[in-house]
Amino acid sequence: MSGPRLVRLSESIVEIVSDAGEGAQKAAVSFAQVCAKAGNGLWTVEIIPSEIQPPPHTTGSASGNRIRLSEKSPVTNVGNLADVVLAFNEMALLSRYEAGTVADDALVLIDDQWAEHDIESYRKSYREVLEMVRKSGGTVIEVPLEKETLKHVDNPQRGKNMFAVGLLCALYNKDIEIAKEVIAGVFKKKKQIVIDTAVKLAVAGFQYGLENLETRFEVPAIPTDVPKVAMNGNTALAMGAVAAGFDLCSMYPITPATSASHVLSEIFEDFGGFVHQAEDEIAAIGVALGASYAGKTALTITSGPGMALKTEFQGLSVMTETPLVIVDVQRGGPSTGLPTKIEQGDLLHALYGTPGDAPKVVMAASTIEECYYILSVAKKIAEEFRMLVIVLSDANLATGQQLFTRPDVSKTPRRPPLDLSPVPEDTLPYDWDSQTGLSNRLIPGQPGGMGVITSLNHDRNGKACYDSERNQRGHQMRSRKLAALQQSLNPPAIHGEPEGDLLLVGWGSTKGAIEEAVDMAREEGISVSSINIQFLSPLPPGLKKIFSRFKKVMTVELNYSDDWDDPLITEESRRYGQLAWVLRAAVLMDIDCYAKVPGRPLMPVEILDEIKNQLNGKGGAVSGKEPIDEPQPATTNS
Amino acid sequence: MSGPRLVRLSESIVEIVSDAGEGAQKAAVSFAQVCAKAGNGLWTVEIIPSEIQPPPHTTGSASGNRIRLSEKSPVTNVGNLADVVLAFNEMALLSRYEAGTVADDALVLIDDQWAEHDIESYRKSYREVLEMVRKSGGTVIEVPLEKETLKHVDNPQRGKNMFAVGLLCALYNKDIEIAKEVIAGVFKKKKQIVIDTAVKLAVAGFQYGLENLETRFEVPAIPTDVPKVAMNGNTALAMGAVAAGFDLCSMYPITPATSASHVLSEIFEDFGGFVHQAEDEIAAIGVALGASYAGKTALTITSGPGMALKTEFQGLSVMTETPLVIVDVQRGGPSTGLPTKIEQGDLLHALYGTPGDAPKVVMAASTIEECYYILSVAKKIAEEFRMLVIVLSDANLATGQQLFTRPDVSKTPRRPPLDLSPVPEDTLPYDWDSQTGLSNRLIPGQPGGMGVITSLNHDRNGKACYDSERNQRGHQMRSRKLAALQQSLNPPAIHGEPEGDLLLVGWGSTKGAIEEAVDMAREEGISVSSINIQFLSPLPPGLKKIFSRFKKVMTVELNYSDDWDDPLITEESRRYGQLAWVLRAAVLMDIDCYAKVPGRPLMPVEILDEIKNQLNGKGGAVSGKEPIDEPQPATTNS
Amino acid sequence: MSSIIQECLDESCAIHSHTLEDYQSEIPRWCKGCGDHGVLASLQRVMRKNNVDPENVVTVSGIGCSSRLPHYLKTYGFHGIHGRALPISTGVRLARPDLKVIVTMGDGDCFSIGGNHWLHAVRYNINAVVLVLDNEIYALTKMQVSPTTPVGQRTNTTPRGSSLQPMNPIGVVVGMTNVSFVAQTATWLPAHLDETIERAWEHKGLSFVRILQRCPVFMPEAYGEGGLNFPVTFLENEDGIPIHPGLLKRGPAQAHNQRNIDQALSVAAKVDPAPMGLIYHNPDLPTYEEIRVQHAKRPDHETFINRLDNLMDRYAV
Amino acid sequence: MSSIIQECLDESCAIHSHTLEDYQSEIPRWCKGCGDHGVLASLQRVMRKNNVDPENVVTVSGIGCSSRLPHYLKTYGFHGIHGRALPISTGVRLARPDLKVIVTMGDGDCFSIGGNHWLHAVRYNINAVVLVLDNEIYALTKMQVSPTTPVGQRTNTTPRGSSLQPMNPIGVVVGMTNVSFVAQTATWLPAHLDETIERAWEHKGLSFVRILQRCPVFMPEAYGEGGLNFPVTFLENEDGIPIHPGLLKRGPAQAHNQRNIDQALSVAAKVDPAPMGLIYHNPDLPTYEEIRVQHAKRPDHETFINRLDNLMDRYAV
Ligand SMILES: Cc1ncc(C[n+]2csc(CCOP(=O)(O)OP(=O)(O)O)c2C)c(N)n1
Ligand SMILES: Cc1ncc(C[n+]2csc(CCOP(=O)(O)OP(=O)(O)O)c2C)c(N)n1
Ligand code: SF4
Ligand code: SF4
Ligand SMILES: [Mg+2]
Ligand SMILES: [Mg+2]
Repeated sequence: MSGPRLVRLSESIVEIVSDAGEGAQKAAVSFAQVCAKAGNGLWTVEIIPSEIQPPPHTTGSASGNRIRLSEKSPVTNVGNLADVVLAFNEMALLSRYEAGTVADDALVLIDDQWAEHDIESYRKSYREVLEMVRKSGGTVIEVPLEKETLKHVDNPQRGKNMFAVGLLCALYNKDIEIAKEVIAGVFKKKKQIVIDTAVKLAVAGFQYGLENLETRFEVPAIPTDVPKVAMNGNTALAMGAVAAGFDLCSMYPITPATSASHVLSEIFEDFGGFVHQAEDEIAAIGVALGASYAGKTALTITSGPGMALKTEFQGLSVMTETPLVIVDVQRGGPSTGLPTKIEQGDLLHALYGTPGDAPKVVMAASTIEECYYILSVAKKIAEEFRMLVIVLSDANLATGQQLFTRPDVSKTPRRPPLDLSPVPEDTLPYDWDSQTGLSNRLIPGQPGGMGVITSLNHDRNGKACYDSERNQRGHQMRSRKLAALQQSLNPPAIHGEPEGDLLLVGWGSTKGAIEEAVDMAREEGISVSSINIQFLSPLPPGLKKIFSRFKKVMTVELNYSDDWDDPLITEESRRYGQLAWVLRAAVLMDIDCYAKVPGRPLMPVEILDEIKNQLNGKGGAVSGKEPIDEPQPATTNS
Repeated sequence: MSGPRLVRLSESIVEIVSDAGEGAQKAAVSFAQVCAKAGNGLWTVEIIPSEIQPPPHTTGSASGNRIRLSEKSPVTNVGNLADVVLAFNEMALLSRYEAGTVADDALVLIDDQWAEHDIESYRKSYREVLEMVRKSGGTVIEVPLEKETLKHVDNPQRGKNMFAVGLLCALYNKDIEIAKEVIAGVFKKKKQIVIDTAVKLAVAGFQYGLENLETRFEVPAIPTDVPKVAMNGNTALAMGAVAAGFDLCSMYPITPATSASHVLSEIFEDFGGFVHQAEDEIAAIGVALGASYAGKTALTITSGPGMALKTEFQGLSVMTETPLVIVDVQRGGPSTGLPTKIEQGDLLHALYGTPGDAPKVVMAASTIEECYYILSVAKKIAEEFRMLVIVLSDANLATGQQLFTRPDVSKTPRRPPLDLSPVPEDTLPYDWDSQTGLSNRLIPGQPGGMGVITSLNHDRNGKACYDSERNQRGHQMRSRKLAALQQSLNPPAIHGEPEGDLLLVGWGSTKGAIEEAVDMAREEGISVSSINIQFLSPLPPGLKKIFSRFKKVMTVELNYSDDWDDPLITEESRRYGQLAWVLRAAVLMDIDCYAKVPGRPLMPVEILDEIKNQLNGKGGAVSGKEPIDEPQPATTNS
Repeated sequence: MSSIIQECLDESCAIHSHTLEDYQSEIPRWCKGCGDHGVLASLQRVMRKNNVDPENVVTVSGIGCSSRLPHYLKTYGFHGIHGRALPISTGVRLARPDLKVIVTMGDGDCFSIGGNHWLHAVRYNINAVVLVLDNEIYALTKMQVSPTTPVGQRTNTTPRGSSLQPMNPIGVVVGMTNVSFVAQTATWLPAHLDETIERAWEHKGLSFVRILQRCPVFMPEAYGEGGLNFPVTFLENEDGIPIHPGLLKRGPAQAHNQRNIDQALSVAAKVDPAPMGLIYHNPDLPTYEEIRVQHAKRPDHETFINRLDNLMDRYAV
Repeated sequence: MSSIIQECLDESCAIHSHTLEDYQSEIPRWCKGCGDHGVLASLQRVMRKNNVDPENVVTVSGIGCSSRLPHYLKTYGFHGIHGRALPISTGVRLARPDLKVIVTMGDGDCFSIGGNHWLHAVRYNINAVVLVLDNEIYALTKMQVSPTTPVGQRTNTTPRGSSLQPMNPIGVVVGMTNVSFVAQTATWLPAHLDETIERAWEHKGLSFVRILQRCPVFMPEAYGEGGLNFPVTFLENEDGIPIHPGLLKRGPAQAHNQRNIDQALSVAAKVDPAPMGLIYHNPDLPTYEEIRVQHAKRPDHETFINRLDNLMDRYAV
């Protein structure tokens, strides 16, 4: 049986928010699983308060999730404005409008307890916020969340969220039986009575929904028997590190990278590895480098401020040609900046941060699925090329949850034991191939291989030397490895037609949003395509060829660029987005950029707007600008 | 009376080398002063062994100076191949040939004691080296340095060098009376008897020269009454720091930057400042930043590895808009690299080393004279723009000695006392001008100005904030300051004609050699000009306009670039010199580069050769290559 | 606070005396029950008591929950970067010996990433009140192990329990060369906290105070559930931290001579029961800024110019 | 060296026994009379005595004259960056507990820029022979003040004489949490140096040895002209460093119990006369690599795959 009106949607975005501690998170996770099991494509992202324990019933206290469910899978990004918000109080609701993430015509479900609450200020703000919602075109449905829950439990704090799960199942016409399963799973560590109550509440919410919601939605799920997993990017990195065969992750805590180490700390030992939390980031990379030197390529994970501290050791890795993998889960900068928010501001640092000439490999993960696979590639390159490999992720990938095809772990390669066989006396530690700069390293313990490696300039036999010839030679050998790797890379795949009016170039986690925007634009008949660049150093071949087939090329990045219509900004003084800057040097074409630092993922619609601006000749003019629905636009124009 | 044949030269380069400890250094310094007093233009550079105490009578032990004297003043660089070498033993002599700094037809003066020395191996190598010199076209004059000296003192070690000074005065037809003065000055702290002996020896050497040298030289000096000083670049930086009004230099020792701190440590206290040697480079910049925050803009001096460690604090300076000046005396990299040798390898680090978007000012000193003045400019910009200013020098400027017009210290501006006057309650710590991003800082101690500055993103009132608007805004305000500064800069001056076949673009200490090469080329009728870029961030206006008037533009840099004819190197994979890379992004023109890492200054002739190659279409092909006269060319071609 | 000045305060200066409000800025954003609230309040009381002009105080911190303190104390404040509060503070003191400096750090901030600056700032003996708010955990980053985390404690980076001996910061700091003031107190002993900060405030030199701090959110177990059952002994000495009678129910008093380094060393080596109070005190060590600044008097402009000119002569030819 | 192994060496293993040459590579480039020569020779003697296979030893250093040592010792060597030898060494030990690790650092390297790693490596108690060659000066960079430079000493950065109390590294390290082995010796006492390195070699854990080192070029004054008139006392204990009779003319012997932390602390606090020998020893502390590696056994490939697969189930939908 289903309600009077059932609207079919190809996708829907719902945000579920409460005060921190009221369990909106759990409600969302449960509902997301219901959708996943039903076969919907999914992207979810946490809504986290910036403070540790913000005062309740304030915008700062809003906590929960945004769920984007779709008939298509995989969903590649967090999507546009929310269609539905389920809020436990009006301040949590307001916070979403302030963040500019809610559609004007959104459907808002909110607990009605505040209408009659004894605290006058609550009643007042409740009225005002709902007023605002309606004014901006939204539909409000007041739901007796608290009242109904109280019928089943005496402490509503511990139940409202389950009632909400049921309500959402009704709203999205999901099978309540699946919900029961999921809830049982979610609470499996709890007592049976807890599970029963939770299920009871969900059913109650479901019933209430069926009986009271005049409009309900159907986001059809294409059932598939391809096994799927759902996890966030940091979990994927951790699992990927294990699969890649790392034995040691040496780190120092820093948001938003740390949660990857949390997962690793929990699972790594079962696979013969472990996490070493060092006294600081310098020691963290030093320990990793020492382990790599001793034959077990290690990993270090950090974010901006930590990257800064690893700069000197990066140089040592390059100079001694000791393999090493650094993961930089980028956050808002500069300095401490916006520790919990997304930015793509470390590209130039990763490429050029080390003093002297320090050729290294820089890669970026563009999806959560890629977070799982990328460390295997990184480790392989690091070892075969004796190089430093920097892998860039970001806060968006780190905390977003994506549904993707379950990796086939049986394919994980068997690892040979460390080869400590003797070598001929005086085998050279840097037996460079003059074409490629490649050489085999000696592992401590190999009889006959004794010798020193040094941070000083050195020759093939590892000895320090100070003459011009051998300094130039060392530089050549280290640099040539990049050229050798570059030859093995393929040109990036083009999303859309191989020629047209506009090409968007992205790197890292903006891929999904960019491609979605491109698809929307193409449906409107706009001639735009996009590429995502995975290797930032060395750059893949064929870029210039690809670019030359488009009238205009611009990057889309989550880092800072000056704005054409900013005061004082001219052709000569404008500072470009980071990838744009690198590409301009590489291909000598006038690559524009849409680069800004909102501290949140880009929405496909924003990019779509920019595409249209571009083709209306307002080139790059809107980077800098915030989307109209953001608060106090005054600030940016003042 | 003067010898039979007197050859007039417009300039001459003489190298004076002995075993470490035999005093060639002192001989050279004395002779240089004689030339200076006579009115010659001068550039001298030390020849220092790489080891602390190398075994005597080996090439590794060679110690002394190279003196370039000219009728023109100022002399702007170390010049080409040496015309004359005065060596105390044949191994010291050999070391210069190995370093590839001696002309084939050089005149070599050498102590003849080794011809008959009781140590057979010495006799042998003496014969062989002189043989080699003659073969390659050199003229050898064997001088009884030891024997003659012994006539006046019983320990020749303590006198040979003064005999040498006299000999050189004869060779270059200098007035021995000036030499007497100079020597008296050099030993003024010593006992009279010491001075007398020294003078006696010099006179003896002079006499010997007059009587025995068949050919002598005359490098006419244009007498001038403009007062001159001679010092090395690190001394100039130290004196300049005092003149600029700094009160604190917070540093950690590192070659080749440390000697600047040595001078400062000695003189600073008399001017109310002092040098703080911190526990490491991180603390060094931290202390400087703290002092700047407290109202006294401080200075930190370091080199490559130290720069790496200062990366995080650079971000804090940028984010909090706390003025700060960092001097990077560049050396060979990456990592420990070539600690005592010159390289220009830190440009990209200085520009892009800090994670996140960290706009800062980057300047480079191009002459030793400029080392004196540049810190005043840097301090002024740092304070007026509340910015981080990085000043790049290098090992060439640091250790080279140049003769330049004595600065008029009376012009040093009077420094007002710290303004601690009260401000209206709640004056904003970041009262940004929306056009320029400029604001006045509050100094601790100012009543009414209490408030916190933070490394987190913040708004005008300094409070931490996490929303998109204010994150974008903060970035804009910090970035706009660069645009504002850019507007106040002038296009670089062009050396040579404003248009032509080839433009050489340099930065930092290569200026003198580049301009000299350009002059030589133009005399041969080649259409080439050059510019030197002092501001690397922001870049000066007008570059594209200047470049467009030349058929070809290329940078000349002492950092690494791949070579067109290197294996695997293509349009797409070539790594360019650092300034070339930046300029390509900035002007979108195909800027080539002559960029290599010989660990020594470039010689004008090398650049001249490259100019000719370029115009014969062998574009950039010779970067990578070592000049023919360097040893084991095999290595680079292998 | 020496009684002479005390009198001055009570009488003459009493005219333009400050109120607590003068030291308050934003409402603190720490969790309910967080020990950091107490430290802030205590600092404000001590400043009020000494009638300090807020504009002459600089509060420097690193990054961490504890390092948010400068945001809430109405002085000049520098909320810096993780682990580097001490170098910044040293710079402030070298440039402006006229300013009073307070430093607040967390246990990770000071003992882990900031360890080298800790070791050397103590040796420099800059004049600053250095407070480490030690909750035995990385709180701001959500519960990773810190150097002072007890063995067996589960944290997000030690899910099977921390395996290393926890650092005894008091033992470490008393062993540092040139140490001049070391005290230990706790956020659940407000009176003792006030007295300790008061003594630290008076001391000329680097007063190192380890404040045992409760973090109900990520480390409720610490210090026997935040002091409830945490064995302590109070160090008793007439020049030490006064032991208000009420305290004695928390633990016994023990005679101690904080001027004697050997006694200090052996007391500092003990962790159970934890010694509370003034552990070591040497009021006679010169501060680094005294040593340096005395030799560096800025001459008047004319002398400045003359000296620079004379210096130039050295290089004249 | 425990006598059992000694026997083994003398008998069976004597067959494939190593010669001194096996531990020699380039000719050392240190100055004549530099104390570093002695340390190198001593290491070679000790390795020879223990018949160590050079390929199973990794010698790690920072940057400095002292840090050149790995170039001259024929083992695997890592000449790293300034101040960071200990993290690199920790990595080697964590990855390869089968390798013996020697660490050589200078006083600037370890006590100044490397201070934080020193503090924490001691707490980790990795198994390594850690030698600090302390010449009380920055030598490689040509005579700048170091943490251990005596007051009044003129250096290039303290032309009017160093003004800070020199650090007493022994006092500092004995105060560090989880310290397991601390000894002091000097380059002008070769026999004592050998015995000390020998004991450090045997110790399971981090053996910290401060070696007073003469630098005739930049610091001839140090240690009473390199030991000539430098007051020392030799710590006497049957489990300590043997005191060869010849030594006693250098200074008196003094009974000492290196197992007693209080005694160690007060001995360590004294600098004049300098205590020579084994100052503190706790052979029973676990090493960090023991603690960590025991929980991390690499399963066979099939188990590895199964576990990874089970883990995946957690995230399956
Ligand atoms: C260079 C750097 N590394 C790491 C971090 C992340 N981080 C912020 S606070 C902190 C530690 C917090 O613990 P503590 O110092 O004990 O302060 P608490 O929050 O417990 O008061 C860390 C690791 C950072 N901001 N910067
Ligand atoms: C990051 C960094 N900072 C500074 C230096 C310069 N430097 C090299 S060795 C050294 C100190 C040498 O003194 P010490 O550690 O006592 O060793 P010694 O030469 O006396 O044996 C310094 C400051 C460097 N190489 N790297
Ligand atoms: S997390 Fe702990 S330390 Fe941080 S504010 Fe909350 S209670 Fe205090
Ligand atoms: S300078 Fe000193 S420490 Fe360095 S090698 Fe020479 S004597 Fe040894
Ligand atoms: Mg803490
Ligand atoms: Mg030393």
